[in-house]
Amino acid sequence: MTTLSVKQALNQALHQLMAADDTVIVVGEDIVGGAGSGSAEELGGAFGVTSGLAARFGTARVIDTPISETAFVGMGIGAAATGLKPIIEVMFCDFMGVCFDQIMNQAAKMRFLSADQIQLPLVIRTSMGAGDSSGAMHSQSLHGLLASIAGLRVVCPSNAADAAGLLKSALSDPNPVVLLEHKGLYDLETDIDPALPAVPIGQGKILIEGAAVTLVTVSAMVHHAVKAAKQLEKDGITVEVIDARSISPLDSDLITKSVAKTGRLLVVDEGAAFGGFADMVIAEVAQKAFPHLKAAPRKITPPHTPVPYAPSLEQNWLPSTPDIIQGVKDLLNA
Amino acid sequence: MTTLSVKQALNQALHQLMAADDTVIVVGEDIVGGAGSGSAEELGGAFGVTSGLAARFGTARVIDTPISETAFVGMGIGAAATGLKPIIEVMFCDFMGVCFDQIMNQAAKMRFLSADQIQLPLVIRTSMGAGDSSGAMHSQSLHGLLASIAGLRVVCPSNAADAAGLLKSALSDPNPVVLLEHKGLYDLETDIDPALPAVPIGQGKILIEGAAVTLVTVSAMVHHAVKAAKQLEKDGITVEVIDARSISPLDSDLITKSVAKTGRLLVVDEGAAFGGFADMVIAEVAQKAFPHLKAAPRKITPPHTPVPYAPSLEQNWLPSTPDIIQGVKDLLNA
Amino acid sequence: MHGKLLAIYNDALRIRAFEKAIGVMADAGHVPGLVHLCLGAEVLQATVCNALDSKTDHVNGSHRSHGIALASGASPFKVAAEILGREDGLSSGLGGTQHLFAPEQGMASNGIVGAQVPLAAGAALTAKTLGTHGIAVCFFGDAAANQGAVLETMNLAAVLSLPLLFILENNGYGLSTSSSYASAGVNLTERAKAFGLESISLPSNTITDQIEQIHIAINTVRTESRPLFLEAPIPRLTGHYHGDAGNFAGDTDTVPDPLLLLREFLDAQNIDTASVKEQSSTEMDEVAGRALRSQAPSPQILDTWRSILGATE
Amino acid sequence: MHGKLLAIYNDALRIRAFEKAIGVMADAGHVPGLVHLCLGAEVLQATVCNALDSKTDHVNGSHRSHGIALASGASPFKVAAEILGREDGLSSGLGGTQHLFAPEQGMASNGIVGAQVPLAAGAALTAKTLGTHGIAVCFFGDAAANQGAVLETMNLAAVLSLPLLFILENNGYGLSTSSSYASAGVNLTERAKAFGLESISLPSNTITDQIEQIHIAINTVRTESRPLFLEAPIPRLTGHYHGDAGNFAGDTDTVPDPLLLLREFLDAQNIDTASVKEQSSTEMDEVAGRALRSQAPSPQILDTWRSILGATE
Ligand SMILES: Cc1ncc(C[n+]2csc(CCOP(=O)(O)OP(=O)(O)O)c2C)c(N)n1
Ligand SMILES: Cc1ncc(C[n+]2csc(CCOP(=O)(O)OP(=O)(O)O)c2C)c(N)n1
Ligand SMILES: [Mg+2]
Ligand SMILES: [Mg+2]
Repeated sequence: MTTLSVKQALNQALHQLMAADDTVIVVGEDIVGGAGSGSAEELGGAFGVTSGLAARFGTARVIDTPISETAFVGMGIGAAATGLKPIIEVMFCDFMGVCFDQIMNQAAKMRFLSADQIQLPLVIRTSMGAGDSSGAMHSQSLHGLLASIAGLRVVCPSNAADAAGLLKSALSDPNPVVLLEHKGLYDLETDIDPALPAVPIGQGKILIEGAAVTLVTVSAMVHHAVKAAKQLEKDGITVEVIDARSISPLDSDLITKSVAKTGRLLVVDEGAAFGGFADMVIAEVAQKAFPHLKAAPRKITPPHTPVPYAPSLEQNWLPSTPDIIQGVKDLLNA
Repeated sequence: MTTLSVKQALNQALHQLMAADDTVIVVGEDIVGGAGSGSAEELGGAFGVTSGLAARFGTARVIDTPISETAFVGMGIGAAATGLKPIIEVMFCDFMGVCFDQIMNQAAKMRFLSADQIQLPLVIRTSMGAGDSSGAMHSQSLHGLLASIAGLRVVCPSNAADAAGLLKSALSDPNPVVLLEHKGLYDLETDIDPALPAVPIGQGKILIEGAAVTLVTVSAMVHHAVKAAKQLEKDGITVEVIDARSISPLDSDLITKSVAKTGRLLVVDEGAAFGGFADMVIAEVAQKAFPHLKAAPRKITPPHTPVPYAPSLEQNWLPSTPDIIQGVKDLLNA
Repeated sequence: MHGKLLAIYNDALRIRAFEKAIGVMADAGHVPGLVHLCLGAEVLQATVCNALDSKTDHVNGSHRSHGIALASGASPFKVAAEILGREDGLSSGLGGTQHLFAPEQGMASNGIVGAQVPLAAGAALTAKTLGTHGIAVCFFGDAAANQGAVLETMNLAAVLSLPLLFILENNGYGLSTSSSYASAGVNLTERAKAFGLESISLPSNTITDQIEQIHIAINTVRTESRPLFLEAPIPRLTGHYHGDAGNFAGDTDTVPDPLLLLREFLDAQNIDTASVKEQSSTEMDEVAGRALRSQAPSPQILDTWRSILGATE
Repeated sequence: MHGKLLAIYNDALRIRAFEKAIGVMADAGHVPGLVHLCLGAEVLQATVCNALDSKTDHVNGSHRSHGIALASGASPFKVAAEILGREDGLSSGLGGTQHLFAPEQGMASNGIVGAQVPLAAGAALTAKTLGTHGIAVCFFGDAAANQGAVLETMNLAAVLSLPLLFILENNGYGLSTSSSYASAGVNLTERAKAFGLESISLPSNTITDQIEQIHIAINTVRTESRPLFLEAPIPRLTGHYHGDAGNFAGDTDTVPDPLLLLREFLDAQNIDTASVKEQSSTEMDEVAGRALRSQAPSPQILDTWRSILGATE
């Protein structure tokens, strides 16, 4: 066991992946940093996740790009289709708007349209999440939107082990995978296996077992959920906290089994209030575990608005630990 | 009463809107047609919806563009923010990928980010839907994906009156509205009020009253649903068919009231199998009408794959009238 | 050289015969959606693809790519079956006319205008990274030249010095809109130069010069491992799609049919072209007939894809 | 002319004082996120905005637009309060530093690199359609020049002959990446020319010439109702954002501080600048203090927005 932050774990996993396979390349804006500036110093990406890669593997495999997301994401897809294993960084998931055709129409559909002649060992790494006053165009959580696109895999790690492990699985998956790294978690440290073992895509994880309510969540909200569950335990309410980890495919079995046990579902998410991850899980449970439900399933999400900038608003906009505690209590009283 | 196709009704509504207000402009690819070709003939757009507008209102207000969706959709947004009422045509909704930033980050967020200093009397007209072997990049139904973006309004008319009426409401709405016109419905004729009265956004419509099952659907699927309901009536099963018309905002009241009556929900949609319109409605009903539900809500959607090209596959991929009939029967036996 | 020209002529004729056969099938109602035929672009496509090595090279085309598929060596039967939406198609009918995938021949096409261009940059990056001495080629139209995807990629390819050949198929129109209206600036070759690309505009009437220039361009991209831009004026011998009103076709007076020019040249050299013509139409009529007899794909493959891609099942 | 220069100097100084005050507040932990200060761009922004008429003209800026907001006439207090995320902000704290909206002053900014450029084309289209004789201006960086949104809009503006002034703020860097690496081609002015735009690169050291050229450019766009491209070399006097490591700042040797140049010029003309300097920092310190005392916005406004935008409630 060693202690690593999410950022460090990702960085080490990238080092391992690049060392193990010459066809792995990493591409993005400022991921080396200082290109053309005459500075020998590496930035390692806006969040430092790719630091040290260029020094070790060279700028032929660690490639800084112009601010042309369509061109370089498309280039990554084309490279994946022809023999490389590209890991592409889109600095913030909000920027996927500018290259969305390449994600929705090209990456997501190529395997199907080629009738499996082409598979895409492609990972698109990006950041997500609110909480640091980055404003509405640098704070979105687009995991639900992306997961609604057939042909994409979408994962949202909540800790260092999952971040590194899902990255590894993502690169060997025949489908393009979007890995959404929460900005607020990059510096979160946890004890992890230094080998950074792969974590299978499509498997959720029960973090806390409980009997009263099934609480499904992902990414940074996992930590609020765990806090809430611990508090509620003091009141004698045991909540089963599930970190879904993977949005698509969703670990529907794990979730429905838990609901079969608890009879109650609360989804906590900072993504879309309407048609987002929360609705996906509720719809899934309503269809597959209806007979077990003792009360209407509920969700706690931000309101259906863009992310506000002011901290006072942003904190209020985001689901909080007290919101979750209240949500569980309401659900039990329903 | 007069008989008009969806295409004709839209065309007449466009004529009316442009005649009534000089600030209305129409922008898109080939919407006049033949620009620079020396031909006097107008194409009127890939589907002919804008035909005759340029001849009547001139090419200063009916503007053909290069194939630069980001630039001209953005131009429409900027024009809406500064005093015009633009109606922008994106030929197929699949092409929204190339201009998605302008839709998701610019149009959808401007009103909020400006704290209501700016409102956007902007309509983005686009086509949607499968069934004509146009292939995976010309057949998508992105209404669910768009509706998950806070700040957008999204409507999907199923007939001529709603198409024209929703277009009118859309242009006077302070929010940007995406109007998704089903390709397979353009030539569908119905009897309508020649004045083409506005149809409010956010209001669904009960097309057939029934007691056994609430069937919620939109766009071309409405017609399959109605057929299925008529067939089922012969077997003594009465289905309440709701044409949601508006995806965002969703007429949650109408739907939950109906479910309160029938106790059963079936959603039929040709959009995303996961995280699409069907999941939105199911999640909504599960949360708001749970005590009334007698059985698990269900959905009939295509599988979670891109749209296949071959007619044999595409027809199978799409929900059909028999699928719906079976779905209703299964729901009643559940 | 004459042998090469005859081979190109042969390939180009086969493409034309193929497209004509598709047109006939479309008129008879056998093609399920709209098809964009490449009549007028055959010689260009044949010349380029003939000079490539499918083991190392890749070609990405637009919505108008039947000819590229054939010239790359894909089976005309499989391409036709794909266009008809049949089981024997390149993708068993999943893709269709705009989404042709023949990875063994290093070929793919695209339904989104311009989207193939960044993808081709990826193929070029693969060749460069693996040191295969391969190159990538992207074909795109004059209207596509105004898409951000294309413009960004010109810059990116120059920045990364990718072995990527940009081929602008300039038929003067995008759908109904003339390039003279849609594209500002002197011309698109000058625009490409401004992105740091060596850029060549093919002369419009000396067919052998054109072919030679194309060969030189491919050779430059390969040996110097850097991008190059080639603008090829081609006639639009039909409308935008097969069977459209066709009022917005290009002008064959200014850009004569390259296939005709090539035949005239070969004729002048006393090279027999009649038998080649005969052969190609016989071949393609047979191909079309066989493709028509190919079965519709079984809906069961959707179940397979549902389980491959399914998000919750 | 001297009066004009003094007015520009005054505005530019106010911007610099404002940015310095923001920097001080950021260092003290009062600015909630990262801020991109426009130090080095003040004279350019002041010159342009000074020459506009907020009744008919519109300016769209990038993530680095505090100066544009001030120069357009937005209240520095409201801008500062917005940056601090306070109730008195331009958008009550909903937008923040990258999303400044002052429609009465015809000004807006953007968080997505390049996205403001198509929006500005829309403002130009409005002016043209309504016949207001107004113009639109968009500011964007050297790195933004490689975004499809910007490239497409150059073409579109030329095609539609929009009264749109493109202003490239070339500070040599996008984040940590040098423009010499990221942008291929001779230079960005030549690139713009290739889109059919009249394109001017400002001389980098004669400040009065620069200002005159800008005035001429604005006048041309207005009177001839057509687009024009202006490349302005500006120094990056801080790093990408305030407080970053700053190792990738530009080189002030090649591009001297325009504010310094302007002061030197005014000094040489014996025009008193000391009092103006004094005034601006007093004003901005007061503004900063007042903004700091502005309240945090009440979370209740979220309820309002929930009901305005809500999809189901
Ligand atoms: C992004 C996008 N916009 C619009 C279309 C619709 N469309 C298909 S082909 C075409 C014209 C393309 O013209 P050009 O690039 O010159 O190629 P050509 O058809 O002349 O070969 C258009 C507008 C599309 N497929 N994708
Ligand atoms: C589409 C997009 N990609 C990346 C970013 C992140 N980003 C913000 S500013 C910036 C650098 C912009 O450089 P430039 O356009 O030269 O403007 P400058 O910061 O130098 O004023 C980057 C990469 C973004 N906001 N949007
Ligand atoms: Mg063309
Ligand atoms: Mg810069």
